[in-house]
Amino acid sequence: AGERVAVVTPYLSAIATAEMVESFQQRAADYDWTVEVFDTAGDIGAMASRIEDVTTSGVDAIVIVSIDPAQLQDQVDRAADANIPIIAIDGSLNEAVALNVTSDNYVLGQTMTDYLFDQLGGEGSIVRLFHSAHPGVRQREIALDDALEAYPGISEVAQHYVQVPGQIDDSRSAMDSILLANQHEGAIDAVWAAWDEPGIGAQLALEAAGRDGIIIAGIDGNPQAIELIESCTSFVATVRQGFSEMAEIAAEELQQIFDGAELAEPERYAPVELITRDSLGVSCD
Amino acid sequence: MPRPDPVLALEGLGKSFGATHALRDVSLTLHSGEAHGLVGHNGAGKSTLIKIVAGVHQPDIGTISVQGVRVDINAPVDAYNAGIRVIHQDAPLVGDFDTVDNCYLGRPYPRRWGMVDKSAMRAAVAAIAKEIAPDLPIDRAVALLNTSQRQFVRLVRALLDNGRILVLDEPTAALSAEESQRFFDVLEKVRARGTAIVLVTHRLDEIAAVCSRATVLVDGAVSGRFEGSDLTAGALVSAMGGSESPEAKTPDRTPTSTVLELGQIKAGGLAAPTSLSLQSGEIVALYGLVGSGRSDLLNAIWGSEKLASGTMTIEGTPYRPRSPIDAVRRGVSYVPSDRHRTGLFENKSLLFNATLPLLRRFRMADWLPVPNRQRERKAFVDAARSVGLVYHSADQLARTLSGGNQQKLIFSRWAHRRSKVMLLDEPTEGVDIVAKAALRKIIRDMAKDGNGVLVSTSDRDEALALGDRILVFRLGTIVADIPRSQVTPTALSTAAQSMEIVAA
Amino acid sequence: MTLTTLYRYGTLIAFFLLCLGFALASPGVFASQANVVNLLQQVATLAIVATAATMVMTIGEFDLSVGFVASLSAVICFVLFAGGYDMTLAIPLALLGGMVSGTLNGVMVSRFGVPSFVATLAVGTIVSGLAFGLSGGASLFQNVPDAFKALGRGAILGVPVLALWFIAVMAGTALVLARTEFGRRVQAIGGNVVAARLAGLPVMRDVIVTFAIAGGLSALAGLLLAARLGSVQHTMGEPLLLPAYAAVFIGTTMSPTGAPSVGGTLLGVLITGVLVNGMTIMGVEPFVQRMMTGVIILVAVLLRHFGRRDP
Amino acid sequence: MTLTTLYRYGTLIAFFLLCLGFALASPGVFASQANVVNLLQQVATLAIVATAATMVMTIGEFDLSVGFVASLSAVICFVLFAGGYDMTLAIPLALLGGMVSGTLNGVMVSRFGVPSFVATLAVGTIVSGLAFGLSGGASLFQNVPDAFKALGRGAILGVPVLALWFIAVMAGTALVLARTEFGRRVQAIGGNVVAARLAGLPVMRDVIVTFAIAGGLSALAGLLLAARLGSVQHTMGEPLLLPAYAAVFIGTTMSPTGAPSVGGTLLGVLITGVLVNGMTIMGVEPFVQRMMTGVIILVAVLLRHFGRRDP
Ligand SMILES: Nc1ncnc2c1ncn2[C@@H]1O[C@H](COP(=O)(O)OP(=O)(O)OP(=O)(O)O)[C@@H](O)[C@H]1O
Ligand SMILES: Nc1ncnc2c1ncn2[C@@H]1O[C@H](COP(=O)(O)OP(=O)(O)OP(=O)(O)O)[C@@H](O)[C@H]1O
Ligand SMILES: [Mg+2]
Ligand SMILES: [Mg+2]
Repeated sequence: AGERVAVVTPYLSAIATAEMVESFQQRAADYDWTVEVFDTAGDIGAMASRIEDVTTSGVDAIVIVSIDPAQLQDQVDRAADANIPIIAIDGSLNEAVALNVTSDNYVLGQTMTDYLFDQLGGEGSIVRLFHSAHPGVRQREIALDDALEAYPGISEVAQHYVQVPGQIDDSRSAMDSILLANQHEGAIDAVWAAWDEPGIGAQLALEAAGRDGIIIAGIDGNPQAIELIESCTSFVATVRQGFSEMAEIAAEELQQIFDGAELAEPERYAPVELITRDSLGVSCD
Repeated sequence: MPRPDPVLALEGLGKSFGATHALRDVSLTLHSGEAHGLVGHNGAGKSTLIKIVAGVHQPDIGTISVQGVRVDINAPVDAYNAGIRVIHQDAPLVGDFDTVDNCYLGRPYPRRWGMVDKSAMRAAVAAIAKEIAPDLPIDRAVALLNTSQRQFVRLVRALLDNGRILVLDEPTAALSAEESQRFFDVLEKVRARGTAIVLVTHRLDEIAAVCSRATVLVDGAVSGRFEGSDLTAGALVSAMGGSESPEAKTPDRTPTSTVLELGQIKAGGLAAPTSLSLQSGEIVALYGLVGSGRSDLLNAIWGSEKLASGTMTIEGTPYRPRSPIDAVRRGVSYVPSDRHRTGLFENKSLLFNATLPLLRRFRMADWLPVPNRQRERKAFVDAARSVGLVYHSADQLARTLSGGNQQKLIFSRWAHRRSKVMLLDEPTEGVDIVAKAALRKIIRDMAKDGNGVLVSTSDRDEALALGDRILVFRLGTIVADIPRSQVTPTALSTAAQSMEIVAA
Repeated sequence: MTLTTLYRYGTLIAFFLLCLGFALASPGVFASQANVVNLLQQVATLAIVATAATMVMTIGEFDLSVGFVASLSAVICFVLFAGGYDMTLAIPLALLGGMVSGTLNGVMVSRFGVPSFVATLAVGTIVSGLAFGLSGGASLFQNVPDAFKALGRGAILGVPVLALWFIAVMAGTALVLARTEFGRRVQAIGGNVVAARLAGLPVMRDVIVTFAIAGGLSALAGLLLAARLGSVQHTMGEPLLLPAYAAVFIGTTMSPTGAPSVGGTLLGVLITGVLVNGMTIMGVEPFVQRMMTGVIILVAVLLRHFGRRDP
Repeated sequence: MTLTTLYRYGTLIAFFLLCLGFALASPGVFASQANVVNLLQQVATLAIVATAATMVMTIGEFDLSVGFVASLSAVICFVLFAGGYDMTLAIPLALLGGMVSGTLNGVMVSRFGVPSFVATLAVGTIVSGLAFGLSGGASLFQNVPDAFKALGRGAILGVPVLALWFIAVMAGTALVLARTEFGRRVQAIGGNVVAARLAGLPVMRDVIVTFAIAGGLSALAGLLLAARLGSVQHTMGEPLLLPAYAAVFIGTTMSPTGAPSVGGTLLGVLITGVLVNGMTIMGVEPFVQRMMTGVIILVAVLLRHFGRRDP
């Protein structure tokens, strides 16, 4: 007890990241650690700087959230050299990192895509809302690409690169236009959203245009998305990442490190959970 | 018989800016229907006094009374409410606004349905403009008006709503003798109606002609008061600490060789093809009303205005500058008019200003475009001496110099080389009488060194004092070429003015 | 019509050509009524923020806090909703938040002479920290009254509500600038601040009021965006900053003196809006879309500037 | 030392107070040698981009493309690495990309008179689209030679390499501005462009060269950032834009005439750098950190501006 733990992330503005950090802080309170949180508002260079800073200030552990440690290799190496244990939440495996707790983004993408394609009966046209600058999100797109090869009956009619921040408004406006460009009944059957927020934007556009027969699926288990699924909108599915579970695993394992124990494995996966109307127990007929 | 309370009484005014005592213990009284002249060298404190009356500055000490009642003028609004109307030196106007909007700036607007009533505004402005400047295009953005038109805009504004006191800071500095006359004709009418006037000018003959009393400032303090028959230009000069020796004229000389020859050139505001030849050692004065095309001619020679047609030669070889860079290379030098806007780098040092266009001359080595600081500094000191610049450090900012010295600073730019052709546009505008004499001597010296000098001026006396020949411009054409032997003030005015001011 | 007139309206002509091009390239889609409605809704918040920027630029200053202020007001409103308060409290407080930030900007700039770029960026940073803190970094969407959402959705007599908002704001601002004493003063300050001061205008007060209005308009834009989307993130207003100024500057090319104007800004907003909308309809690839946006803006303003005489 | 002198150096004094405060609040940490090394590395890329911004502001213009150009050059370099090319080709091409973008900015502004705000934003948008397209939107980190990484890492004689880079760039730029003919001309153009033209200076050429240099410096900053991180995203340079101008404007408060200067910019960069670094060491909460950043920048420039007489 009494250890200082620094939590550093470039994406605290993202809901999911905030949730992980929040859960981690709660567990840390149980262990009686002092937690300091740093956000660099999307700036990777600044993220590197903050890791240097907390290394210098001699924290007892560093937790990096929502970033691949390879993007800051030098800084994490130096922290490791200074014998500061580093834990990545939602990152990747790395020499310098003691543990990576994550959900497999490829699996997330696969789970969602399979459900969506299944709903379509293996036939139909989809719209892709994506943002490949984020390495995790990109993994989900790769899962989609693979699925598109496996399902020749499914084709992509349009795609949109979502601007961040402002993602909901941006995807809504894009979806407005895409709907108009594909007006006839059955031109679009589904929207594949790389995460939930663009899906929420698409839902708003569908609502405004009064278009039926199009379904939307996203990833993250964003509470607003779950509410939309519950209330029988076009939003039909999301895959909940175990964000708080990840944070809890990270905290438990970190306590192990503080206790001087060896970690059993360098990577741990949190469970993923497909959320649909069925799983929520609602029926929309 | 005791006179009634003065309409404006200033008592014991003092004002310092840091270490500069701009005004010390200045008192002045002004009665209605009276025009009072205020003179003094550049930096004597005239504008400071006026800014205090206008509410721009607050005095450190002293009082102001209007019609016998003490007033505190803490802001321009207070001056306005006390009936004081001011035309500041170089008074800024809003360029995007037309005359009507400029006139109403800071004045109560007429309204209709809560919105400003532009047609009522226009009617009020048009009524005044009709009387004092019938040709003024009051619906045109003032940025598109020429210097004299803008001065009349300021006058219309000052006369818009019956002020009791009219304060004018060098209103005619940029006007020709003929335009000044028109300006003063209006003032005389206003004065006759009972308005009190304070007039600041460097043209002492204007004071003698227009004012019944005058006050002379030297270094912020009153050094003399004159009225009635005591009020002569000569008396004013001696109170300013100068001597009234009649200004030396350019000696007669015989022309040597032609340096610049213009053949049928057309450019910018030149209405007709213009030809002209300039000898080395000769000073040719270009005189005319504002907007008559003199500046455009100089700019065409300097390469900053595109030549539409015609030929130019320098010392016999063809010359067709694409930009001022070519002009500099061919030995042409240029002093632009309006030093604040187009001449000076006010926030840069004297050294910076003086060496900029010929910086290449001070290179450490031919291949190294880095000025050698010692050589540069020495060149500055020499150039400053040759133009008689008064300064305390080469590193002081140009804006800290008085107007006359700023003008000398611009002259000093070209003093470290031998030019062939000097182009001077309004070289002594707004410069006090002592500095003016000094500048004219510099110009004569430049000619003596073998330059051909073209001087554009709106100041008739200057044209007469400097020119070996005087070319009179009107509406973009040369209408007269008068050699010095035949020149008289009346002949000049007649030639310049035989048609009215350029209409829009 | 002379060549000069053609050039003078170069930017406007570019806009029409752009619309024509998209209409021909996507028959029945770009030029459809439904798409016009979309477009008007899509540009609404940007148009309002750009109007705020236009006001501040009219006095010759910058306001970099507009996007942050939009976020803050949306956060204030939705935090109050989440706390169970209703619109009659939430909306006024949200707008007040914007006006207070704007006033702070104005005081820094005109009372203390801080360059507006750094003053408004600093105030914007404070404001964004506040929005972050208030929202706890989470997405807010609880307890939003339907009446509030209606402010940013639906249509009245076929005209989308959002379009009515921005048209009202722009028309109002244009009228204020052109026809009221305050507007005249603001234009004079921007035209020549020394002249304004010498004429006795209350420059400091007017600058503060201008920034306060800009803050209020930014806050309104934030609320409308929130109403349109039904949820709020504390960074949602930030992407509005650069496009707003791009719109204002594109608009300045319509004026012979390069002065900002509400009409010009509207054109700027429409050009950028039409570009994105049209290219999305045509399914242009994202990176090509971005490049084309830059190229077309450049061409639009060049058309205007080719006509100018050399300086 | 009079009160006025105190005010004159208000921003500088604020900086020292800040350092003192952090040093006292975290004994042995903030003021440690290791942390000074950190700080110097952290501010390096921002300092170089801010220097580019300073140059462009010296001629009285804006360059909003600096961050996008930094991204582009990093992307060009890493795409070439990924394609198996080596440093001798990748680095020159990356720098060239930056200089070409800068030249395009300069031509738009000085040859065609497009307002620099819109010209550089449009060019920046094109550049960012290009970076996006080249990178395919993905993170690049393949085949990066160790020699390249060394450009942004490690130390020589105890001084971090990155610090050497930015000190060299800033010292060089300061020297060029103060001591060369080009520098004098650039200052003249910024001081009074009409007078500069009439004094016979090649204004158009100098403006283009200035923008080209700014593009080159931005590209250099992008490369150094890439070397420091070992990986590249096509948006990585964007967060540099606002802080760079914040630094320049904070720096202008050091000059009696409000002119930008390399020294002032360095101070601005250090103030923002120290602020974040110090607050991180002290573990200040993220939203409080953001608010404090705004407040302290405001106080720092206010200290300077309180001393000014009213205009
Ligand atoms: N705002 C100011 N700050 C500092 N010094 C000033 C300021 N205004 C004027 N001065 C100084 O006060 C003195 C008087 O200046 P003022 O402008 O009143 O002279 P002037 O008689 O109007 O000269 P000119 O004939 O050149 O217009 C000068 O030394 C000037 O430099
Ligand atoms: N009434 C007017 N309205 C607009 N422009 C004018 C007007 N009169 C003259 N000009 C412009 O002024 C230029 C000619 O004036 P120029 O400056 O060469 O004359 P000048 O005799 O030197 O007078 P000034 O004392 O004003 O410099 C032309 O380019 C012309 O377009
Ligand atoms: Mg004066
Ligand atoms: Mg002239």
